Amino acid sequence: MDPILYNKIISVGVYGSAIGLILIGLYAVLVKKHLTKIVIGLSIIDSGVHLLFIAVGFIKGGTAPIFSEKGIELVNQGTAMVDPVPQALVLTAIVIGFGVTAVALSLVIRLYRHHHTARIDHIKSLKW
Amino acid sequence: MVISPVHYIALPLLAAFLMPLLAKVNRELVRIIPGVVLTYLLFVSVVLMQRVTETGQPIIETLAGWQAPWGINLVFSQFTGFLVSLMVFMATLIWIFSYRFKKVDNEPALKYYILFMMLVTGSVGVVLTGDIFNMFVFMEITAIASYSLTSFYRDRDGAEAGFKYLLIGSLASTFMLLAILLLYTQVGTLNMAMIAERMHTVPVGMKVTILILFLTGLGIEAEMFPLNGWAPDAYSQAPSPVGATFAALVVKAGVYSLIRVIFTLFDIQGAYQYLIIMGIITLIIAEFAAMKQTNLKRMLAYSSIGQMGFVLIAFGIGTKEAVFGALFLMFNHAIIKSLLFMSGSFFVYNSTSKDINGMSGIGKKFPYMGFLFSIGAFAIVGLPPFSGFWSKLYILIAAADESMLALVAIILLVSIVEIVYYFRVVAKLYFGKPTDKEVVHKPTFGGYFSMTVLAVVILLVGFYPDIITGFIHRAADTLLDKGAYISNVLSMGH
Amino acid sequence: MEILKYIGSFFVLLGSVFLFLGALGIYRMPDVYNRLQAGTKSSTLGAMSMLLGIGFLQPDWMVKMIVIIIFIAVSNPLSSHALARGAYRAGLSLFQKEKIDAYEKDYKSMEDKEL
Amino acid sequence: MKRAFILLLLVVVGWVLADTFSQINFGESRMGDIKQQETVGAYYLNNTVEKLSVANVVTAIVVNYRGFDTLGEVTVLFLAASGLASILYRRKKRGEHDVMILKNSSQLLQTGAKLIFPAILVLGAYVFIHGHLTPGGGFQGGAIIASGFLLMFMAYKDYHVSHNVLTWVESIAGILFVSVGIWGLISGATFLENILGTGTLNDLVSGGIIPLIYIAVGFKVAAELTGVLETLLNFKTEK
Amino acid sequence: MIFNIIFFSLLAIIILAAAIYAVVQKDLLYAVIATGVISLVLSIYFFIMQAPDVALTEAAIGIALTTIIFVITIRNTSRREDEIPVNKEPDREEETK
Amino acid sequence: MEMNIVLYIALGFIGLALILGILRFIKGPTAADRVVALDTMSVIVTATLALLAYIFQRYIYVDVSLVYAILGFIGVIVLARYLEKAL
Repeated sequence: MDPILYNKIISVGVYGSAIGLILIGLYAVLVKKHLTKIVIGLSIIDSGVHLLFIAVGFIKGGTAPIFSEKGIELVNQGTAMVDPVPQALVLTAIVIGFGVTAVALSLVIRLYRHHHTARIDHIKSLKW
Repeated sequence: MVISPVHYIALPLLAAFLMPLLAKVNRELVRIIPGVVLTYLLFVSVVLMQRVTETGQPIIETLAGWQAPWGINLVFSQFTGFLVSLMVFMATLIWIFSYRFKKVDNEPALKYYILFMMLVTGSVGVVLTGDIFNMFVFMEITAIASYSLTSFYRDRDGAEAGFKYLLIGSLASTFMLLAILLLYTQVGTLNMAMIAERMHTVPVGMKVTILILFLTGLGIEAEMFPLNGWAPDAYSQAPSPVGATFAALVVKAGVYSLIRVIFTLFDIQGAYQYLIIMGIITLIIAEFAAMKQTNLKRMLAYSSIGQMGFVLIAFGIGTKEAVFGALFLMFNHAIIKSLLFMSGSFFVYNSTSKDINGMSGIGKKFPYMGFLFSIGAFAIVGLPPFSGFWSKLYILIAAADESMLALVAIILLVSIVEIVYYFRVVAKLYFGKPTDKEVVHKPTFGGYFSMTVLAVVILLVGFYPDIITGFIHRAADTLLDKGAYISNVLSMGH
Repeated sequence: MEILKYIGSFFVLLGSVFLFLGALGIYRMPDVYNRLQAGTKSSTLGAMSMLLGIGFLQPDWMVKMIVIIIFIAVSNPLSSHALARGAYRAGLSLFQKEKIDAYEKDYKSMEDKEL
Repeated sequence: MKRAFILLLLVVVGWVLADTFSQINFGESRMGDIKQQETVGAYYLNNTVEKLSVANVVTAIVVNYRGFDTLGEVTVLFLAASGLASILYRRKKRGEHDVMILKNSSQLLQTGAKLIFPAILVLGAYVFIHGHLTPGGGFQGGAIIASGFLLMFMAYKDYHVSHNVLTWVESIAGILFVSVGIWGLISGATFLENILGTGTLNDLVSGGIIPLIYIAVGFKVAAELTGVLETLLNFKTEK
Repeated sequence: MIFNIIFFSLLAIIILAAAIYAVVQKDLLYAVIATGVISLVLSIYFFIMQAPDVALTEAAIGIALTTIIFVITIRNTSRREDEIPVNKEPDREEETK
Repeated sequence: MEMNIVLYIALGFIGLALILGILRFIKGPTAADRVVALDTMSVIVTATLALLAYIFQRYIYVDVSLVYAILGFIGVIVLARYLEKAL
């Protein structure tokens, strides 16, 4: 099989699922009315973005940037190592995303406690 | 230990981690520690500003021992130093104002002071850092502290405003992450000076996409037009010291990041026009919305958005005078809006409702507070003896110099709107029929003190603008000198 | 060493087949308890033999593989037990027409003791 | 109408993203040859081993090159925990007890949890102590330990972790992290600089302050997440 | 090569199906379980793209911690997306100033 | 990279198993069925990650599989306890 075509298909698969996740999450955030669903949408968007980060850092035939004995051996054989920077950034981003999710859910709980509903079309104190 | 910019971040963090322990020792320490830290930071600001002004060179602090492009660095130039000093000064005053906050309940007080201090640290970090991803991290620190503080009160719709803010804010952070990712793929670095240096190698289409993503992400913190839906709710539902903090610190950090991205990182001319257009739209919509408001805090919030539109316009003109005017306006806005929020929240406490109508005649009951509020109102609309006059004047002159006469006309027109709604409030305060409600909350001594200091600063800058213009001039020069920024930061690495 | 390769390959293959059968089980079985049966038993066996196979293919890894196998052996029955109990208490009925519900009596008596 | 607008927006966003990422080839190295200039990624890969003796380059970036980010990340988690506690705060009525779980679980689950819990703690400790050698690190280890406590919460009706202990662990770990940074500042280097000897590659004790920081982060994250879980589990809305 | 393509597209189909299911499903508990599935597949993705660190992080929080905070939220709010609102006045606690 | 026919077949079976899992997950019909699907998938993923670690020939990758083996069931227990109305 033509390697260029192969690469195209794989890239469509990976980028496509990442962008698809972003779009699906965005749809949930914009259209859905239930607060928990909106938070689920946010976390799906986050997943998509993290996947994009890793996909961009990936190098074909590369290996993880860890210089264990095996890693050094692989590098000496000429294997490339994937870009470590996006991985490091994603680690930070995942933690931040988790923190935001936790705060968001606690807000949902408090809104439910006040209004006895978690749907934004039933909460009418402020304009949405 | 030499005083260095990293103290701005390290010490508040140390104090924040320490505070839960110290709260077990003594309840009062929870209130005192943030003040001690902020006062020390004020001292740091004075020392560093002096050093920067003497040498004329920015202080570049490397972190973790890695030079500029490889590690993270903090840049304390005349521009960032000016903003940071302003922020720390305002934060100290707000701390004094809110010293007796939540006197009864100790547990929420602990959380409040931790979150407040982190809000300050996050905004300061956004301004100081020289690394784009680090800026994102500090932005998130600011944001999470803001979400929690917005929904701090249980008896208002705080949770709703907080959730709204969170929703918009996390979409913003997603866009910013995407922009950082694309930028990294194009230039292979995260250091802002290095990005600026390599920016010319990026294809134009990609550059525009990245810029748009950045503008969407950062415009939310900076209250730019279609993205500022969170602001009025957050301002009006948050505790009043937090509202003042938003106006004085958080928005400033947002505008800073926007300006840094457009002025330093990118070299696209169209971005400036975009700033002007968005600024005009923001200004007009916000000011007319402010006129329609009946709730005092919402009115102040919309007015704050309008002022940010003003700042964006001034930055968009892009000449040295305009940038000078914009920085001056940022300074003025921080001080005046805090004063308005502080005195306004006091009126809201003591009136029958949050409406402007509810506080009629309250100025007669509290002449001093009414006086302070009037100073703020007169200053923000730009009446001559107050500080707000000068910034407006400089921006108008700058616009006229660039022969943007339509812009001048719009600004003047909007100023009239501004005058109308602020004067309406002031008139209501003095000439309205007093309601017979008992005085519930007298302001604390700290409240009086910080408001008086702010009013004095307004009058002082109004009569002698020279005491501040020197700093602002140098700050504007530093901001516009992109080459110097790059060479200063990167020369550390070679 | 060749022989280890063959043993390992066999176990990996066996494991994958069992994993597949487990998944087929949860797809084809009629009610939740049967699915639980298929899903957890078969897939536990599958995962364990696959890990064992990898241990044979790469003898240095054997220790860690056995650790994982022990973990799976302890944790999987726990989760399936908790799930079956949860499903039962959530009120899901059994599939058969003439039910033989041996758990019912125990459950009733347990309710009193609140075990 | 509104839905059509949203769909249009989604199409535009999707198209822009697809168009942009089609210019970024998947699986292609972008590190060595961007406009003949070295990227930070390549620099880290080429220099970490000799300068820091840390096997895991991602750890080296997270803790050392970009250690300031990690400080911020820890702060974010700390803020999330504080913010969550302040959002869900309510004064307890007199005589009100913490009720986390309504029913006890089965004997089997209790025994199993008792059996697995130490293993989870050991695994968490393993992950954050070996952060510089293998995948994982402080955050992951802390999250694993918190999951272990979650298992105990699920298994036992009255399982509590003392709030005091959590506060102490959290604060001391946080102070340790910042102090390691300030230590560098005091000893004349920069904030968070690796001032200890780095040792030899792939040793357990290597990489200077990196394992130290990861241990602090691990304890802090574990305490924070456990605290978050406890706060959330304690909160009940009456329906 | 063909095999790789098939495997990747299987993963893409699974993750997108789980995501769509999470958004479309009216029962929020099912949506939460679907986020668990997303996290599982995501971690395979990370693993294949040679990011074991990230895969480990996703494993550590995606499977247990995210699930529990969502489940607690559902416990404290409503489980159905199309819940019927209880017609009660907003319930406010008094505040100490 | 170590690829031979056995590994291809194994991966193929695993892919099919994942597809069947997601199908059962979507079909339901009850919550417990979906949790069963999640449980099975997490076991499958545990094994898959170990297999992939073997394919990539990196010993350190096995840690991820270890973490899944020990944490995968906690999420299921949480859901089960919720179904039991104990939470």
